[in-house]
Amino acid sequence: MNNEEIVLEIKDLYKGFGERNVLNGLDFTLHKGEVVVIIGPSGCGKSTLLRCINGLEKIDGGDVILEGSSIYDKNIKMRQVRQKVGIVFQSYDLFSHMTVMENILLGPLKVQKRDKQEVSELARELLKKVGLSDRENDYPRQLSGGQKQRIAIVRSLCMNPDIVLFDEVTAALDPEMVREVLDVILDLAKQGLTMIIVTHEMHFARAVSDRILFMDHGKIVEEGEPEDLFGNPKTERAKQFLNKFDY
Amino acid sequence: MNNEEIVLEIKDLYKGFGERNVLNGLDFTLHKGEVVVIIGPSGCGKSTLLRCINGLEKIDGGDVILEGSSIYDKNIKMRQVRQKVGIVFQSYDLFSHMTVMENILLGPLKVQKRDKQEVSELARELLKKVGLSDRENDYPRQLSGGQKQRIAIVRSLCMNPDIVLFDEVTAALDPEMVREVLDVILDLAKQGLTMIIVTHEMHFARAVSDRILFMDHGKIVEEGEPEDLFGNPKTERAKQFLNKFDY
Amino acid sequence: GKKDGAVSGEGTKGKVERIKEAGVVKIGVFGDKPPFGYVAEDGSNVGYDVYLGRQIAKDLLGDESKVEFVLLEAANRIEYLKSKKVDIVLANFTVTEERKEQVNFAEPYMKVALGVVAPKDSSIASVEDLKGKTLIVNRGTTAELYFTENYPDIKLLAYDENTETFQALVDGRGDALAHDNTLLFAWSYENQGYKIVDGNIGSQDTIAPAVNKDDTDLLNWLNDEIKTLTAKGFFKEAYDAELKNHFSPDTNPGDVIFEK
Amino acid sequence: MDWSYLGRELPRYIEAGLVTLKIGFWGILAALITGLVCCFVLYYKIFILQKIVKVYVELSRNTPLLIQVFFLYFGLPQVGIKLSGTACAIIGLGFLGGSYMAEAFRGGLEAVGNSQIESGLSIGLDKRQMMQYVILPQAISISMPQVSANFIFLLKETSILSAIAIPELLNVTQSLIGLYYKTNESLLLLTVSYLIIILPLSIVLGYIERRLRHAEFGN
Amino acid sequence: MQNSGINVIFNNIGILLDGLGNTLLIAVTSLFISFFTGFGFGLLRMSKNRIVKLLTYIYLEAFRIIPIMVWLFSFFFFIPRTLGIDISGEVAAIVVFTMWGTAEMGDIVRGALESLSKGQIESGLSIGLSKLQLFLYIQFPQAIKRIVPGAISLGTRMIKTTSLVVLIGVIDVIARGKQVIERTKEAFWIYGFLFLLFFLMCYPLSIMARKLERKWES
Ligand SMILES: Nc1ncnc2c1ncn2[C@@H]1O[C@H](COP(=O)(O)OP(=O)(O)OP(=O)(O)O)[C@@H](O)[C@H]1O
Ligand SMILES: Nc1ncnc2c1ncn2[C@@H]1O[C@H](COP(=O)(O)OP(=O)(O)OP(=O)(O)O)[C@@H](O)[C@H]1O
Ligand SMILES: [Mg+2]
Ligand SMILES: [Mg+2]
Repeated sequence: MNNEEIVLEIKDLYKGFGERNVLNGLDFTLHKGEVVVIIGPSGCGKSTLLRCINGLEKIDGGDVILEGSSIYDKNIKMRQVRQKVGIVFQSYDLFSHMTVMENILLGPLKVQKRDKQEVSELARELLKKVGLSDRENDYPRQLSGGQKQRIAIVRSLCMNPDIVLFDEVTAALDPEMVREVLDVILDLAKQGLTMIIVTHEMHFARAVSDRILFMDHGKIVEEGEPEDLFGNPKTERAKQFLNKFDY
Repeated sequence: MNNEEIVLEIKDLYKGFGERNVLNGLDFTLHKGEVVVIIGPSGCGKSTLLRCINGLEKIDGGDVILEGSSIYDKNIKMRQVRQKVGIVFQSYDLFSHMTVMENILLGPLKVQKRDKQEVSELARELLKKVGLSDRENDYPRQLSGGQKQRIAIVRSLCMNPDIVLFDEVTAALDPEMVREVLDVILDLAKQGLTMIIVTHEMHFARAVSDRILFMDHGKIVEEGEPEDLFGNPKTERAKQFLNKFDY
Repeated sequence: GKKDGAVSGEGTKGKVERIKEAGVVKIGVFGDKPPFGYVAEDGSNVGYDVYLGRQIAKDLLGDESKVEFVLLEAANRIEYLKSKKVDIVLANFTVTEERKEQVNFAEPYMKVALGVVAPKDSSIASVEDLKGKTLIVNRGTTAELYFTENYPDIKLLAYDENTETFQALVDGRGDALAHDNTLLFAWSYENQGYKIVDGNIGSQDTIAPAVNKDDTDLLNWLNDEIKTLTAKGFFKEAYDAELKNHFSPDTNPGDVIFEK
Repeated sequence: MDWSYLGRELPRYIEAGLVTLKIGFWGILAALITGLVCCFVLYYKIFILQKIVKVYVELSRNTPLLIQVFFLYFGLPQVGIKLSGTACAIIGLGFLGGSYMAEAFRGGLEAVGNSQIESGLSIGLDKRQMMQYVILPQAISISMPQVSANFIFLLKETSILSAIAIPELLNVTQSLIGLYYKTNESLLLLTVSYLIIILPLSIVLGYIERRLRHAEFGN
Repeated sequence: MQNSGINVIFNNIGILLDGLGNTLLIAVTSLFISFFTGFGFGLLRMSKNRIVKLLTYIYLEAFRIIPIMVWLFSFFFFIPRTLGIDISGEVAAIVVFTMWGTAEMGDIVRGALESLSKGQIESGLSIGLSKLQLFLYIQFPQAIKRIVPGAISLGTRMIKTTSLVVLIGVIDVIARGKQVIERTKEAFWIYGFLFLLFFLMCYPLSIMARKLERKWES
């Protein structure tokens, strides 16, 4: 896996809010086609990291290098970065005043100025894959949480991103809907999409990932293949953390 | 276990909201000291059942018999029933304008007219057990979700109830706080408290229960000892349901 | 000798008797219509109508201070009587047929007609010139009634209060202003730059105290009072005290009041 | 009750009702424009203007319309500024209503969830596109109930303009009471006129609100 | 004219402030009574009885649709004439303001009580509180934090609306102002002063309402 092309490099990343340091010199590298899962205690900075990668936060130090160039470079437009990096949040944020199809088409048509015909076809195909072909004219309020989250994933994919970030996409869902969303993500992983996934579903993390990063206090404390990290964590902190999920 | 005294009997219980039937002739029996866990798909009526047992909903048919007498009997005051049956909800509803101690004491002092000295001592003892001795003067907004939920349990226990009902008490919690709350409930189970627990944490359900009820469409579809039901579900519906929680 | 009025059928007390019991008579007057009824710097009521009001209190209750003056506006004079907020209205109240249906008027104590004023440099020379123009009036006055009924093509601008009515003319919000001629004589005397376009419009009318329809005893008492006061020359005295200085020196008192 | 009187004076009430509607319309329009301008000044935090707008909002919300129009109508001519009655009425309604509208719009803009904006950012929308496709449609729908409450409020406030001789409903009623003393009949006609104007308006506004409501979050 | 310019305010301050008494009397009395009657009305509004619901709805809407000016006129003239009792402008104003205040206050109370989370009420029930205890220990203490800011801003609306009582002949601060203008012709300064005076009465209350609201929100 490590021989493949590097798509994303995080170098010595620092980020704080006021007095509080949230990211403390964080490093890691993501290769094309790789699925990385980040786990770690609440508040350790996982969401902040993803937001920095997508340019939603200003960073205090270090760099984020996407396909060879820094996203914080002055010559690079953040809008362009965001088209390459898709993100799906915990709080399925579809635009509440638009139908499913309008939600999906907004980015490709208005931002990327792509052909409506082509994008609509792609959208329909993806909707079919996530099992929601019949909902394209519904408004978000007519959908369940799991359905909304699947639409949000489709919306992101329709922009043809190089990487997709998932931030606890199932945290706000009813337990049964969790499965339908995770299945969609598992499927994408099998197709070779490059992804960073933040999740608290340990079983899912194990099943989907090529590599697991354990994060604490704004740093990567331990990383490894899923079997190793879950089966035999090396650091005390990771051990403690994983313990909480077992009976 | 079945030889023990019966504390609660649900007989052919019916309950609907408008057109929709939520409970469809549900039966079961709870013995003293028993811990029963109810699982089942979202919307199958688990919360509604607990609310009926606590008299928070009017029922349409059947009966709820607590310690030998119907709670819907006209000669019985609902307030008295509620003192015997404690309930803890998902949305840790501590009274937001009262401190932890005031929250705990309100029921015993104003409803049960018990001695302040005695109740305060009991409260302190229980607070110590759940690891929150130092928070008695805090307001709910100063506590984390897991802490609030533990206080809600103490508030319920301080009324000396005969049965305690738990309705997905960890569903709104951050994954790490889940453990601290479930540990408290496990502890209570070991002490022989009679409880009905609704949860989606299957590993916990297995660990805590004497008996599992699987509910669907307002009925108990299957019941059994945890090892049997999880290891070898007899009905198709239970099989399907449990499948969703495995990878 | 003032005789008590007829007591009505059911043996209820007459109005006069009730006023005497209360020890104070409530009289409605204007607060912003110099020189007839207005408020002095110290907040007290003054003017020709007020002068008469004090005399009435003196004759009715034996003390000219036993009067409570209530400030009215032209449009609500009848309502104040009907809703019994005042016993007597002495607010430059012109006697008309419509008003007679609503209240009872005693003997008159002043003469009045309508007049129109306009700025001196205005082209308006007669009432006919007002057609299509804007005429300012005080709401509820005979001027408003007269022009509403007889000149529908004159646009009326109606203000609640006298003050505002004249202020509007000064600010040029209308082409002319119509009001009681007595008032206009006084106002144009004080405010140079305005001319009386016509000082005698409509019919010659009279101004009289008004009381509630039920209060016939009070009406009778007032009739006697006005007759006695006219005979004594009280109104000439009041004219000299309150009006004379406000009118131009060539005004004939007989055009305004009933002399002996 | 004198029915022939009601019939005879009906045309005057219709005329006055039209005046109420006309003044109300322009006044509300003035309030909408003032409100929009103020709201954008506040939303985009335009430096000095922001302070001025804040002072204006407080002055407007904490003083009565009657004094505002008296000042415009009787006070200003003294310092040489003479505005017509209609102008005073519209400026007065605009001055009063502007702050109410500004607050309603601002409430709408601020209620657009931060997460909706981040969603927009994350698909690469620029500032203008964000305003056009995400913020405005939602803000309008959110502020609509408040805006329509302001419509009704301002329309009712026109009754105060009677005091500066605008021949609207209350003004005509007062005149008629003073002229013919048919108090009950006149007040009845007045009340009915307001019902006829305001009830349909509030029904129409309610309908528009419901049509726009799809922007709401919900289950 | 011995008064001119801004001096007119200082020379007549006594008479102007004399009118302020009536203004405040009407606003404060009405607000005080409305606070209690409004509570009752708010509770009525929450009744499940359809007739009570309808009647209270009509009552509230009547004040929302018909301008206060019209109410003042009706009460000042129509009621005394029909019932044959004399009521002064002040009393008419207080009656109308109290009726209006009851409606608005009731709506604030209803809104506050209904905004309480259902969970708080069910928690209360589940520890066996009676309806009265529930109201005393849970609903009232929580609702009051929403009611007080609303009541204060209702107060500012009342103070502002007292400006209308001059039109039914109450000698309030505006009526006094007009009398001064009649004598001095200084409309600009007097109306300017009245504008400022109302602002000084209402602004601190508005600030207080906003502060309390923010403080109690969290
Ligand atoms: N906008 C902000 N302003 C101030 N502090 C913030 C902000 N966003 C996040 N934080 C703080 O930064 C820390 C890390 O937050 P972050 O959301 O990245 O954690 P996380 O690892 O995603 O946790 P969780 O598992 O609960 O989602 C937290 O302590 C949080 O309170
Ligand atoms: N007050 C109510 N009015 C109308 N319908 C209701 C009400 N409460 C519950 N329901 C409906 O009754 C059904 C059962 O609800 P209930 O909350 O008991 O399900 P549950 O098994 O607890 O589900 P979950 O696991 O999601 O909590 C649902 O379809 C729900 O929509
Ligand atoms: Mg997070
Ligand atoms: Mg439930």
